[in-house]
Amino acid sequence: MNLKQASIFQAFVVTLKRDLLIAYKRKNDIVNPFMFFLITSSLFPIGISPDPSRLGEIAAGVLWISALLASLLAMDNLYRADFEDGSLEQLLVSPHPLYFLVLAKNIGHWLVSGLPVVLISPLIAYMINLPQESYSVLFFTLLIGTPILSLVGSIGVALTVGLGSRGLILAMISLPMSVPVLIAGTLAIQETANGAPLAGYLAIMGAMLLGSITLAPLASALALRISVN
Amino acid sequence: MQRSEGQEALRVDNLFCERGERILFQDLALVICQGEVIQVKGPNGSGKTTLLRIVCGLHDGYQGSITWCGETTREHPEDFLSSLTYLGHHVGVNKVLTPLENLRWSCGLRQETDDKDIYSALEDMGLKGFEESQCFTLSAGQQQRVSLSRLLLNQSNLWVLDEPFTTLDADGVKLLEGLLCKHIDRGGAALVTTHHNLGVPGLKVLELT
Amino acid sequence: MWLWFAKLGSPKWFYDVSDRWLPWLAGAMALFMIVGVIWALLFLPPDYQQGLTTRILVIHVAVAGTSLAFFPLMAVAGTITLVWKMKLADMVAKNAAALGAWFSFVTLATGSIWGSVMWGTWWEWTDARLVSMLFQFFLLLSVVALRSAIEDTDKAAKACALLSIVGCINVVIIKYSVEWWNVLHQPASPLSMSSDNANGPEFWMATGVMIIAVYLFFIVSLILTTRNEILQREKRSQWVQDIVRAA
Amino acid sequence: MTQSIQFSSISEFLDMGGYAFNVWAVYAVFLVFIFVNLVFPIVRRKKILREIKKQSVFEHTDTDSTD
Repeated sequence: MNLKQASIFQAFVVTLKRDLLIAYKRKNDIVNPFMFFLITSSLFPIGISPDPSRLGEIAAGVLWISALLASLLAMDNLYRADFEDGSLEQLLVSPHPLYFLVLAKNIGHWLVSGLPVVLISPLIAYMINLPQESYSVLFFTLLIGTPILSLVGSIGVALTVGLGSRGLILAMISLPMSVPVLIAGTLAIQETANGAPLAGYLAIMGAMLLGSITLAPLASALALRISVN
Repeated sequence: MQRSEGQEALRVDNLFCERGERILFQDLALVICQGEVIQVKGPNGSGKTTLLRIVCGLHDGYQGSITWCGETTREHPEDFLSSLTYLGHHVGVNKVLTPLENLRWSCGLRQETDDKDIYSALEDMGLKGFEESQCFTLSAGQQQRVSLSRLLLNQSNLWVLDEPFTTLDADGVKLLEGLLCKHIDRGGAALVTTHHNLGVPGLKVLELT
Repeated sequence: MWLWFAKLGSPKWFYDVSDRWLPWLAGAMALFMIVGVIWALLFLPPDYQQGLTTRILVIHVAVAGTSLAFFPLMAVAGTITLVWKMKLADMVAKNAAALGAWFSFVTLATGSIWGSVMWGTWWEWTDARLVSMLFQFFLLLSVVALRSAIEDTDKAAKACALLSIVGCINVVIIKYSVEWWNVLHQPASPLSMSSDNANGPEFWMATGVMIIAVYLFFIVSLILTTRNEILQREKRSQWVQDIVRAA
Repeated sequence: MTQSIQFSSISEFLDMGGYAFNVWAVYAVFLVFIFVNLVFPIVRRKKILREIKKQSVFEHTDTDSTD
């Protein structure tokens, strides 16, 4: 056998493929956040009011908060199985920078748990009477915003992966951190409905996304090293 | 510890590590040369696993120096990690994936891996016919064998194995001993914790207390 | 082996130095505190708009100003913990998180008591400072929670150090985004706390004294808790044993 | 700038221009806050010293008995 070392890119692709394959085989990973999003957002009309105009007013917030909670719920799967079966150690002793491997895992996780939520959001938006002109804004802000939630949430998951009672701590760490994204996302929807241009909001969220792509996996990687220690 | 004829591969000097308020190691020194197996022995809680994890860079709460081929592993981990295969307590095998898919990932992280090689490695490890069944259907010993297949595929210089014999049957034990013998013949080095009496020529033992 | 202990940003050194400084700091704190409180309560003239409620603001502004120091402090301590593995930095950071949560809470409480007069409501989402302080409070609590969830001291130190650094960056981002959110939601309240500058020079002098007093209090309290932490973590060492025997 | 006491009687002082509850509540919260964060650490210190003393006495009797 003549061995050729894998490049960083190959390692990235192998890791991404593996995580997608696991999700595909477990099905739950894809279906659960999606169902959670569907159920939570359909509780709001029941809890608040079936009146379409009142629902329309809060629709943007309802969709964003449901997406945020769905993402939080899905986060727990990100490193736990790997931590328990020892795959995480294999990841850490690989010769590549952990940054790229963590990024691969985060992207895989978003494709599985975030993207379906984004894709189904227009349907829910229709059900809770989001104003017609806000559909595209909702879609695009969720498309940029949910990856940020995954990347930032990953830090909290990595910090708590070995803990027994991690659910509440994870929520305490991740939820305050998602405030800026929540603000940007819901403001974009409300303000464009009042006639503001969308581009500025997308630019701000894009900057947030770029910032979290560069910084968050670094923090996650360090957090994983700490947790495995 | 004596130096053997082989060239020095891994060197640990002045290792100090404490856990809680207890000192695990103090002034621990260890040299592994090419073509040498060192067995780490000691009672439970003596820090065997911690020592192995420190060597692999998984645990950084230590003082002292660890060098691989003359370079400290803390500052230059790339070379060291690409010549290391570490198999820990947990086998690192995902239960929903098949052995084939597991190895595609864990070996693909290190080198370009051919499916053909994986099939033959699994066959060598006595897992022919199980390549495509999900790992939760395999026994603990079989999962351990999946994990050990990495030794065949990675072709690393240094093997660090934490209790690799625990779940193996008599056949598996012989198989792994065979692998270790071949490995040192090729000039590889290995650091192994086990309570089992290793049937490997030129074995050295490090006793931890 | 002694080199190992010496490298840890020697807790003993801190203990000895703080021993000498503590009486002075505590004395200065008491002095400033008494002067500040008496000045605020007795001498501060009523504001033309806010009447005697400026007496609340003196306390509120002093505590709020100090509570902004916590995340930067913890982030610096966290960096020291992660890079230089200095145990002392973590002992400070551990107590800073809990004390910071206290400060944030008192800021929120005094702010909302003031608001109950000026806004007619105990909580006002249109005040960006209160809202971002609320999230700072949550984040500080999450650091405390993470610390108590991890048994291993070393691991807890590193995890909390990282969370403090991430949290510090986040608090800044949250602060700006909440302000932005606030501007666009057109604050309905006639009087936000940012109209503080309408207050006269006497107000700011009394507040200045109070800010110094509260900062001193923060330092004294942090030193006291850090010294406790040192005693606990170093209880095996000879010098702590000597202190115990002398006590 | 002249500084003078703003109140002519104790009851006026206690009344705080009609904001008695709010003003005194803030000072009460502040007082409790300071008290807790200064007194608790001091009390804890005594407890810690006692505990360490107890432990070290145990250890010393241990070594004495083995000698």
